[in-house]
Amino acid sequence: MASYRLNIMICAGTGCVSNRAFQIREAFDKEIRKNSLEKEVLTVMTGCNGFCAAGPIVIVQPEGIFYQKLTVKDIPFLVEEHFLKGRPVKKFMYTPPKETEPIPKMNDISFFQKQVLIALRNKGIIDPEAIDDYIARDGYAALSKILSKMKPQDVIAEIKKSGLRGRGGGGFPTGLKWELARKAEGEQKYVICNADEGDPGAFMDRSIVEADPHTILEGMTIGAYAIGASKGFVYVRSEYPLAVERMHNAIAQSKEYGLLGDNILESGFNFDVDVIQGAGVFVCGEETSMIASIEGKIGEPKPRPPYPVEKGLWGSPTNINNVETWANVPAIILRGSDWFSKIGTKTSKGTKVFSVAGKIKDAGLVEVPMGLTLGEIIYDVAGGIHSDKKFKAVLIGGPSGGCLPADCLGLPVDYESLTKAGAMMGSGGLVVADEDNCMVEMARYFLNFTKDESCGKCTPCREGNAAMLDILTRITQGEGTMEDLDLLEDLAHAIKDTALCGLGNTAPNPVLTTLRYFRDEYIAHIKDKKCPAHECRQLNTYTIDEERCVSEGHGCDVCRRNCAYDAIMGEKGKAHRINQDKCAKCGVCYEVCKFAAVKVD
Amino acid sequence: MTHENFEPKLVGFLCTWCSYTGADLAGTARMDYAPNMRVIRVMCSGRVDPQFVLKAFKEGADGVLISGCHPGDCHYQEGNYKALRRHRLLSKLLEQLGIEKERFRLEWVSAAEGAKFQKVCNEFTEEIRNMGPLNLNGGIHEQAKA
Amino acid sequence: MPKLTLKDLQKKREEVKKSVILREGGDYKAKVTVHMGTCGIAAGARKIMDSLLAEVEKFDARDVLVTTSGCAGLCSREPMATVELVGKAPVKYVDLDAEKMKKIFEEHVQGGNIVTEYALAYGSEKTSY
Amino acid sequence: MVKLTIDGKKVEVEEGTTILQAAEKLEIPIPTLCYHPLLEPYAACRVCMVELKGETCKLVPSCNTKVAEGMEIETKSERAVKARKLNLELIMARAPAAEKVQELAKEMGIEKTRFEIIDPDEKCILCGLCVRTCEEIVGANAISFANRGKDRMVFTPYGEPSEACIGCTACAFFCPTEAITFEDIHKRLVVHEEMELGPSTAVRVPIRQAVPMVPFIDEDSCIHFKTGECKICERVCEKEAINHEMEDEEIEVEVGSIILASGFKSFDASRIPAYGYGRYENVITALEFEKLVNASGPTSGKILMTNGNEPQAVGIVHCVGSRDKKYNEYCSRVCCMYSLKFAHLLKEKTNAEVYDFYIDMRCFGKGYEEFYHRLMKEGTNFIRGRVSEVTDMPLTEKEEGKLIIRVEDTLLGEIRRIPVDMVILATGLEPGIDQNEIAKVFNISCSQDSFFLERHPKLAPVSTFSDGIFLAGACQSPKDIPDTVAQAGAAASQALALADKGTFELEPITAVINEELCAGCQLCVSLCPFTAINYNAEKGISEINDALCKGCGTCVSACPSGASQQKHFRDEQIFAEIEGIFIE
Repeated sequence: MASYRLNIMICAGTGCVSNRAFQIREAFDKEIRKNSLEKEVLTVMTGCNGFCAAGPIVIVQPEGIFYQKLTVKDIPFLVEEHFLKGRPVKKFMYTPPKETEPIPKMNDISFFQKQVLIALRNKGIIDPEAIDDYIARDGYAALSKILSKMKPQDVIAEIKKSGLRGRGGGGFPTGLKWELARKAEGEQKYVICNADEGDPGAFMDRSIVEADPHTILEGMTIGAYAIGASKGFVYVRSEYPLAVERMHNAIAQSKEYGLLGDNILESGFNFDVDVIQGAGVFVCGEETSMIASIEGKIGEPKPRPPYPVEKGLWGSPTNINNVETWANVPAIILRGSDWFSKIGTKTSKGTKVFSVAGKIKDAGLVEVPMGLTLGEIIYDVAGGIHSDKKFKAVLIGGPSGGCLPADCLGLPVDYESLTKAGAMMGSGGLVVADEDNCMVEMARYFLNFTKDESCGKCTPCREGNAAMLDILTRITQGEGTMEDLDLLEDLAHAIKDTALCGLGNTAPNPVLTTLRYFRDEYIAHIKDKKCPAHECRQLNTYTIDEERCVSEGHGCDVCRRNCAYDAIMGEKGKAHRINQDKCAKCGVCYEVCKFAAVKVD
Repeated sequence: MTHENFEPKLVGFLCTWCSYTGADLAGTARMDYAPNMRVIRVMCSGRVDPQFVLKAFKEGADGVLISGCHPGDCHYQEGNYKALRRHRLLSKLLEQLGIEKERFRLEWVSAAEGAKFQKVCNEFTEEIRNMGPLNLNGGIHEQAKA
Repeated sequence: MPKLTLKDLQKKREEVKKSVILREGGDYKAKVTVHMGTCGIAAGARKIMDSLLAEVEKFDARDVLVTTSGCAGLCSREPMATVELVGKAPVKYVDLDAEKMKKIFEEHVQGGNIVTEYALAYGSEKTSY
Repeated sequence: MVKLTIDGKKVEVEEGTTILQAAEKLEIPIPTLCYHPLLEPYAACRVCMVELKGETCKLVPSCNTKVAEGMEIETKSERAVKARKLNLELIMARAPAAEKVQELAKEMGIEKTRFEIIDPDEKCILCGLCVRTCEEIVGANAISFANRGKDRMVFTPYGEPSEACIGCTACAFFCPTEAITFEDIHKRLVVHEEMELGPSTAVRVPIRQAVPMVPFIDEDSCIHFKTGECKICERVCEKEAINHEMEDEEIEVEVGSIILASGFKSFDASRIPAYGYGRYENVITALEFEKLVNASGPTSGKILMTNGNEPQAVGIVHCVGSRDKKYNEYCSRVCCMYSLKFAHLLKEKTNAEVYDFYIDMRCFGKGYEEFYHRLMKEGTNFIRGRVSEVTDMPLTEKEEGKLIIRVEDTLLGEIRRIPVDMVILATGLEPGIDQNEIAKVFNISCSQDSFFLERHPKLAPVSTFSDGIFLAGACQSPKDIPDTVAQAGAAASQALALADKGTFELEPITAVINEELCAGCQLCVSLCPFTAINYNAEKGISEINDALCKGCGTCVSACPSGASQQKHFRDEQIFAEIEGIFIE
């Protein structure tokens, strides 16, 4: 192994890959060869770095210089300037908003400072397709420890002591789950990694699988050893091709090394893992539906009990955990449950990976200790609201979560407090909405998702969600009535109470929380037939400030030409006016008018 | 010697189950037929011993008839098949003794075929009448009688 | 690659650790900068760099940061390199070759005392007024 | 055992019972739609939600939640009722045409659904009973659910008719709202003999009037023999009287005597093309008319033509296939009387004009003649003559669309054309289908019309030539029920008499072998059809077993040494008979 002096860590998460990360790597290699630095400088593709808003991201180690938003044409200059001449290039660095000086080192950027990495400990450092990198980072050390020194019961005790809880959203204590699975009889037992992650706007599991597939395999092997399972499945969405490919690759490599399959590390313990691709069904994220899907049946939930830990896949005890839960296991075993239980709050231990998106400056993937407040995540870590608009709400937990208003920003992020506020931890999707977002529209958007994704088995979810969606659509079109509001609330409670599976129980959450915290917006839509955030176009009225149209825009006539309903009158150079009864309220004139002469009310 | 006023003497061996009952039926049905045949009842046509036929001819019979059940109907399953075999062999033997084959007949008459029995008797009598008396041993009887 | 036992895994870990340490950042006790300006390269800076990297490899000097820089301004004394121990002023060495570089590495970088006969200057140029 | 309280009432049930079953025990009604006791609970309609009190009091589906010690259930809590009503309202919007849902709604006090109705005549409530029946009970897996959310539907693969479907209609049977129905694709209007008289399910009684009225499993239509699944009847039969594994087995029964009562076959009317049976739909045989008139028949007793309306005029034709040289010369004895019965029924049940075509009205039985006179008073038209043809070719419009019966009325001495809507052919009786095989098996002979031959028409009408085998019923000759019953009695008493005697009469005329003369040539042994002779090796002679010897005498005539002699038919005796013939 020639020792290099520079490692160029190129982020190859799906976000950056779609931003031409692979082409950037080729450009780097070409330039490095041109400058004959190939013996000194090594380019390494890594998993998702987390700071997706700044993609494509490259980190030059060992100096830890953070480059962002690179394009292929920047590479030659960068290679020569920094790699050859040793001068880091300022203009590619990250400059925080409202400041002029860029921050060269990654760890000094606010986005990374408050993060504590456990599940994402190897992101940006190892090449996910090289098992050696993982082993170098104490990979499979935890597995060696348990196989040589610990009995299954000790492993379970350690996980219980650590206070680790399910990261899929339910927050069920993992140690207890493993114990139940161990006690259930059945000589063939299974462990499953739930990487279905159907929430729109959530990409944590994808990034973990892409960045560090081995930690999941090691976690599952440890879990299997603890429970006495000999077969495991990683259930990945087919919409994550890169994650599927990397997981297959990781399985092959670990089998080659004897860290998976028969007689692992000569210990006599056998454990094999297969990858199952989800067929694009959101409900298959739910345990029993996933089991049905793996069994080749229609992805449809079964009533519980019996819980999968007693009777799961093909009737045998099955332990299902989320990607992030498995990723935490090796770290806990290696560094001990005391170290882990010190992080987080009294009831929610460890860290949580959030995918922050929506009207946020620094959207991306963050892993923060439990207990951090929502406000800290949004403002300190994610850099606050985009173009400094006013914060309105944050939706946490995807379509099963809830919209929390500004006064919940002080809430610490842990299972109990979020559920109390009406939302839920969920898998960790965090969508920020600002003043331009209409909360009724947001609830409608998520309901539209759950309506399509409902498996259709039980009445409340199949029919109830669709009925709620009709009511919400009517409200956003200004045809809602106050009775609709009461019916909506009754429906939401009934569905939450009587739905058969998690999807149905949590689908009304967006409606219930928006009703609870933003009831005034609903009433505005119903009574005044107005949408405060102007997002429900049907309720907007567009008028032209004729004086400004002439003084600023000199009657540029752009709006008239773009109006598909020829609802705008006026010639070039003169003031224009909108004919209200022809106007379809499509909002195109508002968008094309460069002189803000078109007003929306 | 013309034969018109010659009354042949016939001997008939009838099996109890079919032919004898058939003959009985002909009687109860008031059918009339040639009285020339004298009947001997045997349990089955299989019982008829070739010696009986030879004895009959020796005693002066001009014709001998064996009548049994239709093949397959025999009360004793196979008796009539045995009679059939013996009839074929015995006919050959009789020819060698100078007795025309036609004088020895085998018929199947079932219990319901009263009419058939009537037909057989009449035909057989006519046939023998046309053939004339047997005069087996040079008409010993006639001489003895005379 | 045969199946690993526990011992093999441990041995493998030691072996591959080197390549990852570099990436983990962390503190360094020394930084050696080889000046690779156009004239520096022409004067043989590349050979200096190779021998320096070979030394690092030999001594398994995990805590030495090797970087390059552009032209240091003293074209006549190329190839040059600067050695900067933590907390000490950087020392610039001139007219180097592979041999001298090895010596500097052993005595200064590892040993901690400056090789005066090759050194040109002590301390670093002023960059701001 | 688990103790819990439902609506304040205490109840104790075994482990594993569901809340619904416990409530049923307390006669507390809980609405259900997708639940069926024979199927795994599916818990999809969510109409059976009840409130489970406790620290997290929540609603649970009563159909599949197992009871637990100390549970406190409220079936009528305000929250549970509200949720149930809302779910039902949602179902009403999905399936407005489903009666069961409307009834349930009335019970729960919901008049109208507040939700949008998409398809007003939709009946399917997606309860999955059909799919689960096809999977769990029938085991054919022919249908399943397709699509997700609102467009979920019960479907066959690609919507094509599924080969897996065995057409057992179990799905339609289990469907609570008749969303699945089945129709007989080949419409059969014509009443034919094979029409069953009674229910046509896989487990059924042969006909309603069957004696004994014992159900049987029809292997062709029973699902178990098609897919190996189901066995519902076995599960619900309290007496555990059903065992699908039983097979037909042949058992040998030692009997002293046998009574043959193998019955008759009715004459196949299609053998007379002129009468148009099989060509015209409304020409039916007497047996088919019996089924038409039978209360459990296809028309439950109403006399209808194939197009469903009542006939205006009916013709009954006697002696179809009887008293006819071309078919059966004998008179079938019963047709006249049942034809009169038909005429009477027709007069009684319909106001049709009845024509009866007879040759001689044979009302030989007790009260038969009086019945005939009554018929005449009722106005049945009796026409004496043999019907030559039934045709549908009209000569006048009055005959349009009618069946015309052409007959020579021997009393009027003219040929007449009678237009009728329906013709009943009084088909005669013929020996049973397997008459000859039975005769061969029991070694009895048949009379000319191939009915079994009795030993003697007057002296022994019920016994046959073989001792111990007796005859009863129409297999011996056509007869009606009174005669058959009388003959059956006679045959039974004869059989009993034989059995009662206790001794067994040997044939007096068996053969016997004279030991001195027998040379042991064993010629007779292979000869005897009844294997009554066996060779005695020590003595070196053959011996006859008296019990087996039937006395045919074949062995006697074959014995070269004359050792075998038949009692009463010894050679000397027959020789003497021969000599006796020629003594003048």
